Amino acid sequence: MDNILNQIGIENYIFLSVVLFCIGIFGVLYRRNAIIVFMSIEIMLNAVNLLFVAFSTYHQDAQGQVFVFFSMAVAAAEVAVGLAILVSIFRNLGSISIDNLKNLKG
Amino acid sequence: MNTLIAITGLGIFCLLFEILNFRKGIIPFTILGLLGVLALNFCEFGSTESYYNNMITVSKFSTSFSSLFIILTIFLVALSHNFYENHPTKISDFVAIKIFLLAGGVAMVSFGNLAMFFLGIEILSIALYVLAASERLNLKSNEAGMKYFLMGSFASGIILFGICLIYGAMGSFDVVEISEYSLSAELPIWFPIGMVLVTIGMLFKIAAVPFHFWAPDVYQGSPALTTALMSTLAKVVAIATLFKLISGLNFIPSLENQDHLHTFENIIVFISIASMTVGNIMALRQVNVKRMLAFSGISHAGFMLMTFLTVATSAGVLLYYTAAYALAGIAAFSVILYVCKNQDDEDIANFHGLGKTNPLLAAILTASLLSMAGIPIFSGFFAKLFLFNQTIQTGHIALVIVAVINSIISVGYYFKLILAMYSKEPNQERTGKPFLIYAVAIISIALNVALGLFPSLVLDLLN
Amino acid sequence: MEMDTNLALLLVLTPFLGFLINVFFGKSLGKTVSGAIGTVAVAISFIVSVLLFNQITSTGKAIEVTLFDWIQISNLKINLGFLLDQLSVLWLLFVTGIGSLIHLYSISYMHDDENIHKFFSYLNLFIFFMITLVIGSNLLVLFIGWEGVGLCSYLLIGFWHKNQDYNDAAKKAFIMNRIGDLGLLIGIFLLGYYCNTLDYKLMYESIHYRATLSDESFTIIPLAALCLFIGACGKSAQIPLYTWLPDAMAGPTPVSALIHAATMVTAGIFMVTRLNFVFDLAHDVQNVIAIIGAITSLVAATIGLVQTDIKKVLAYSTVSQLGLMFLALGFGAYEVAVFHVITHAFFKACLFLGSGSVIHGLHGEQDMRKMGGLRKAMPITFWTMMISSLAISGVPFFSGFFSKDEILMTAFHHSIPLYVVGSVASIMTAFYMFRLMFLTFFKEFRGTEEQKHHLHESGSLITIPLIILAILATFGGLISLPGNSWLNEYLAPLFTKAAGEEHHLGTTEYTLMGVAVVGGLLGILIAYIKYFKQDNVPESDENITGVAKVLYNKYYVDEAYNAIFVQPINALSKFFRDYIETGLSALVFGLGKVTNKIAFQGRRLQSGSIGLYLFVFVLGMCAIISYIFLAQ
Amino acid sequence: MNVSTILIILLIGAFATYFSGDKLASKVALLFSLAALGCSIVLLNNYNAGENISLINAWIAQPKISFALNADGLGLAMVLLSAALTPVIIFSSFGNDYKNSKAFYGLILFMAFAMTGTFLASDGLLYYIFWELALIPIYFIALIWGNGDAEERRKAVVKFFIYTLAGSLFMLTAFIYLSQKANGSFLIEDLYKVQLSACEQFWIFLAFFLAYAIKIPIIPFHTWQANVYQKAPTVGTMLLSGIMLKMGLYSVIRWQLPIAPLAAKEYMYIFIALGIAGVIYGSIVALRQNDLKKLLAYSSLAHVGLIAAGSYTLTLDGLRGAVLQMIAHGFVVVGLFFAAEVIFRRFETREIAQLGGIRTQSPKFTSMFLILVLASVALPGTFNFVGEFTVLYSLSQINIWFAVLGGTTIILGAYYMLRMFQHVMLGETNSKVFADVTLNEGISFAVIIAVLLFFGFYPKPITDLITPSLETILQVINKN
Repeated sequence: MDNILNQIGIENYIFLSVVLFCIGIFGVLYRRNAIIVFMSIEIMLNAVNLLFVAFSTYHQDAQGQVFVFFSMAVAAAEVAVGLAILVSIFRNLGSISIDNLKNLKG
Repeated sequence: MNTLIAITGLGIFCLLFEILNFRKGIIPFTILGLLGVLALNFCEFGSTESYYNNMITVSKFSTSFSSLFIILTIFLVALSHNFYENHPTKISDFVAIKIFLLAGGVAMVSFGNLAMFFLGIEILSIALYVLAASERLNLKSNEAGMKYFLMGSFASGIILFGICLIYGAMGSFDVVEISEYSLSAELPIWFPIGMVLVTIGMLFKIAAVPFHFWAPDVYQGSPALTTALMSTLAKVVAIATLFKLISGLNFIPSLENQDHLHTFENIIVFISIASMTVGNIMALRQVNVKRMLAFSGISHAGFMLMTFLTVATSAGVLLYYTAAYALAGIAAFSVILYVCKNQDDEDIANFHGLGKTNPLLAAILTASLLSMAGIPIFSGFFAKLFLFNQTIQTGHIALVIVAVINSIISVGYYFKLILAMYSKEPNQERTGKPFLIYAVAIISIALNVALGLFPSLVLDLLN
Repeated sequence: MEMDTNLALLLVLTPFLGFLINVFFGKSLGKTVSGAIGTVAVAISFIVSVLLFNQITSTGKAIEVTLFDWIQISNLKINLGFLLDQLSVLWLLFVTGIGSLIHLYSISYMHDDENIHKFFSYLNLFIFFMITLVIGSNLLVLFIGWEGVGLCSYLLIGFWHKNQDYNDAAKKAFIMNRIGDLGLLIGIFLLGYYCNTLDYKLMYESIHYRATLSDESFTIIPLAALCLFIGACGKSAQIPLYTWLPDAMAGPTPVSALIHAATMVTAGIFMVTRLNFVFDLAHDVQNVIAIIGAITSLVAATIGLVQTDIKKVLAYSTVSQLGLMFLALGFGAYEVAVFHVITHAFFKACLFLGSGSVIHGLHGEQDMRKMGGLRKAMPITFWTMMISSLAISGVPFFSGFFSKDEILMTAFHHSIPLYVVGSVASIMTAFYMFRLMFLTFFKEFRGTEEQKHHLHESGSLITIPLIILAILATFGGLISLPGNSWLNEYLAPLFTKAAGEEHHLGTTEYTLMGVAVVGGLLGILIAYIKYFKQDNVPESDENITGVAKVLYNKYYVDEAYNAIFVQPINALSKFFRDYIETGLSALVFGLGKVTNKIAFQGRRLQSGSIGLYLFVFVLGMCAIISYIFLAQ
Repeated sequence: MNVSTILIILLIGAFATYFSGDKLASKVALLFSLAALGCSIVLLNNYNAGENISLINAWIAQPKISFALNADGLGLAMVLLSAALTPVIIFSSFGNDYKNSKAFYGLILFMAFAMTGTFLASDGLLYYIFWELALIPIYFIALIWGNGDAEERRKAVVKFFIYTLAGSLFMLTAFIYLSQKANGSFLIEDLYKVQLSACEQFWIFLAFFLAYAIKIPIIPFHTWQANVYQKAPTVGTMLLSGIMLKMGLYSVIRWQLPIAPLAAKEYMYIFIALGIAGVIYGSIVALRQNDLKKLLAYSSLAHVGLIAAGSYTLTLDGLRGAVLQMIAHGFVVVGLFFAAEVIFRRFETREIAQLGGIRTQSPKFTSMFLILVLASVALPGTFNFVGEFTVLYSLSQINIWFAVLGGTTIILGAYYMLRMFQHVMLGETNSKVFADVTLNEGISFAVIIAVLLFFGFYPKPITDLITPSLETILQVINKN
């Protein structure tokens, strides 16, 4: 089979994932709802995953795709913990806006 | 490798003990187990082999650092007995988590493949998230956990992206291969950028300026024991890993080939100066001891970063510095744990008159603070000495002078605590002399002083 | 040599031994015994000095004793050694001689004081240091004695230590002496630098050797001489450092007699005479000395004219006599100065002891306005003092006549103006001495009734010394008669140029003598008219006016010094303490404060908002990456 | 037997004292300090007999740091000073009872240990370690057992600690830099051998100067001194002024001058001038002090200024005079502070204004105090005169004006000391009762006075002891 990268250059993939990554970053920076912040982080990770796949095709080497699985699994675990923390916060605070988390400072 | 397996096994055993309803035994068993692991690890010392086609490579560097981690964990586990007295159901979980965290740490210093590196980080971090937020009903703890989690996972994202770029540049995750390619003349720009991104991620973990903001809040919010763990074990793991990463991937030589070395060095110098200064100055006005130590930790991160200017030779110095710092930290935190057991915060006021009520603990805390401040004969002094020595060799005298000025500033807040202990009247009577805490405090400070008297022991391990 | 060493040690150590005994056991020994011990100790040294004197006169060559190395400095080695030659032995004679007389006197005079053993220990210590000063073989040993006698004078002036005014006087004396001592010390440094030795004999040789070379470093010599002279000013109460001596009268009268008239104050003259070979090479300095001496004698005399405190009068007369001696020194007529030192020692000691006897008789009254008519009550005191007054006024054939006359003659030969000044001073001397005599002893008593009731001649322990001194004051002049002077020949070996060749007796000399005598008598006459014929008594302090007031207040010199030196220094000290000190420490603390301020502001940045944290995080990241790109 | 024995005795003594309990502590401490004194005297004999009493062991391989103790005449003289003063100081404290005295006396011995080490160490880093170690005990002594308002004291002591530490850290940097030049060795011989450019020497010299100027202290780095002296317990003050100052002065001679001779020669005048400025400034400030201890602090500022000036002359006389004066000043200042303490024990105050009229109550004490005062104004016949004369002489050889200005100390010194003496001791009998000096107090005084007078007339032994080593140091200085 011929390499898909012959039609669309690797650069485009890189740009795409960088853009995605930045979107994720901006999401994290600008949104105040914890859930949405999580999702933005997920976007970042997925952008990276996309890039992994692209590179692995580019290098004709499966390691990259394997790595994607790692990162997905890790991301899942992370989010699980994160949500757990979020739940307990919601129990104590009744809100999930990260703006309320300003008691520790100075 | 066996170390790693053994540690993981130990963790699982802890969980089993809970199921088998054998709580009493957990702590002693774990400590014994860890001692065993330590012995095992010593056996591996010197051998350099790699497992699972280079997923894990055991080297002097990894073994010596893992031994340090294991020792620290032993202390932490020992402390957790007294810490979780009041809610015994948690013991097994948290001990187990600590063990897994240790596993993550060991994985991080002995990775042979970026995948392993990433997994290690994540194991460590996730464990830390849990521990930070472990006091469910305490809002502070929750907030700490949340902050740490959000920023941590953000940092992980950065690291992942970095790894990805490295992969893109090199077409491999294997450290050996990458290090070979990295010496080739032509390198895609992605490689350095990827490396920088990974470095930034790690700098976040070791809480270097400007990625340090999480540290004070998280340290203050999380349970004292967790803070102890973060400020000693986690920090040491992170810095060691970063060191291994930069040296292992021949990053420096590759930069030299592209003659961008000075760029990198400037960044390191800047960050280390910024970390020391910000850390020390911010610490001056803190009233919460944990928070104060957080800032002092930031400044120490700045000191440790100085080793990155001489990656080729300074592994030993880094090991020595981290050991000295971590041991002092353990000693200090064991006293803090004792003093602030039933206090709702770790305000300095809690330490008033400790010199009268518990002269021994006061002396130990004083010693550990002196060690952090870099007063002879404690190992902290020699750590700084060797560090400065290294740095002056590379001609960064200005950096050293800044470091010196910073050590002067640091004395300011370390002595605030000492003053509180000795020159104020006790405001509460402190009962009970928990054996484990005393033991940990004494042993760790003794080790610290021993390191000071015989620095060569550690220093020459990696030379 | 062994013999000499022992003699020298005996000479020095007996007073010291007396000091130790009186310090440690004095109280238990009881008043008379401790007094006796003190006296005997000094008497022994006197006997030793006599022995040494015989030896010197017979052999004619000096005795040198070296004990051990003291201070080692690279280019000069200073040992603790003694040099007993004509000069030092001569000095020893009258120091120990008068010393023992005054000790004797003190036994009775101080008998009522409960600290008499301390008094004697101090006196002995003084004698010890004075001897050290005189017989030291190098400048530094002299310096030991020099400062030692200063210390003793400090202790003895402040002997009645409950009175802070006396303590102030003592402190003043010590510090003023110290100012001089600094000068002396600098002089020593310069000489040491120039000669690479401080030993008199070696210095003499090396200076004469170097003088022949006359290299430019020779300019050090005048400088050194000047510094040494400053030292002498301090010790011998010359302008500008004389103000301590009158205040020193706060001490018990025997002290004034021994230390502040006869012996210690002559140390300056001794030192200059000892180092005559230095001063001979510095003519400008000699002129300075002469002028200072003349002025001092005049100023002191003028002040003496109007004083009403009997001891103050004597004190100023002492200053003025010392001035005359320096006048002589200034002309290089050392033997003349020495001569006057000796005669002055006799009659001034006698006068002081006499005044002491008077004060003793009046139970501590010192104001002449409250005396008078004591002639009948205390005849011995009167006659002895009368003799001494005649001597000091230069009435012919008393000792003072010869010595003072020689000084004036020398002055005349060198500079007429200074001669005039000197003569005027001595006329005034005659005047105020007899003013003192008339006010004290003639007319009827002006004191209170019960004082009058207790008037009595002092005991024999007091009168005997008076008589002896009076005799000496009378015949002391014989040791250096004009024309054939035993003293000059005796001292000749010490001086470079042959002594006294200037005044072979000629018409000028005789006329000068005549002038001096007339002057003296004139002074006495005025005093006679003013205080006997018209029997005025000086007014009480408040209604003294005009020149008299200025004189009575000693030209306000003390006030001036206070305003010029003491106050500014204290002000400066206050300024340093209150501003510089606090400023400096504020500066040091300031560093800490500033950092703390920064820390305080910095805490605002740590606002606790995750958004901000992440923002800075990203910012930092972008900064680093962009920096890398820029560096590319 | 070599010099390490003294250190061992003192260290063991420190712990033994701590574990002997509050009752015995003082006695035990005295015992060990006397043992140390005896030991050092024995060592002195061995040294004079030509035995090699120095010791050198490798300690750390890379960088080359060795446990090297070298006792030449100079070092021994200083060791003897501290070994002789420590028992006196401990003994003088028998009059007051300190709470938790086991720790107190333990710290004293530990400090003695550190200071002795500083005098003996001949390896740059070992020296630095001892130097810093000496700081910690005095910090606690002043902090815990000090007097006066707690808050004030805290401020003063912390300032003192940070200030001195700041200075010495720069010295450490200098040492590291030097060791680089001496390819990794900290041994004093190697450091002497290092060839430095003028510029390097200047900075090294400056770094050292910072450390020493603060420790000695030379103006304008003296601001910590008066307060700490006042706030610290008298024993601490004695240790500080009697021995610790001398550490700084000794180090100037041993380390600063030989390592950076060019700079020393280049800037000699500046530093001499600083020292002399200290003399005048200290004396003048002392005039208007109301607190006895503060006055003594400033007087000591003046004296050490003169000593420093002497050592910066780089002449044999200067160095010799400086060392002699160090020892003399060590004794006299301890004596004076003890006198202040004796008064404080009876009158509970050091305010000069509230004192006076003691002479009538205790002539004994008066005489002893007076002798000390006279010694401190360098009356001939006291040890101080020998030192001061030699120093002033050396200054006069450099430039007569230095001698003149430095000589003002004999005037101003007399002024403030006698003024103090008059208002403290003389005058109408004090209303409060002044119990006569006890036997213990008497003994302490007697020892000090005896030393001062003996060496005042016969300083030869000390001069002979120190001169050779000073000459060798001068050779190093003048080698290029």
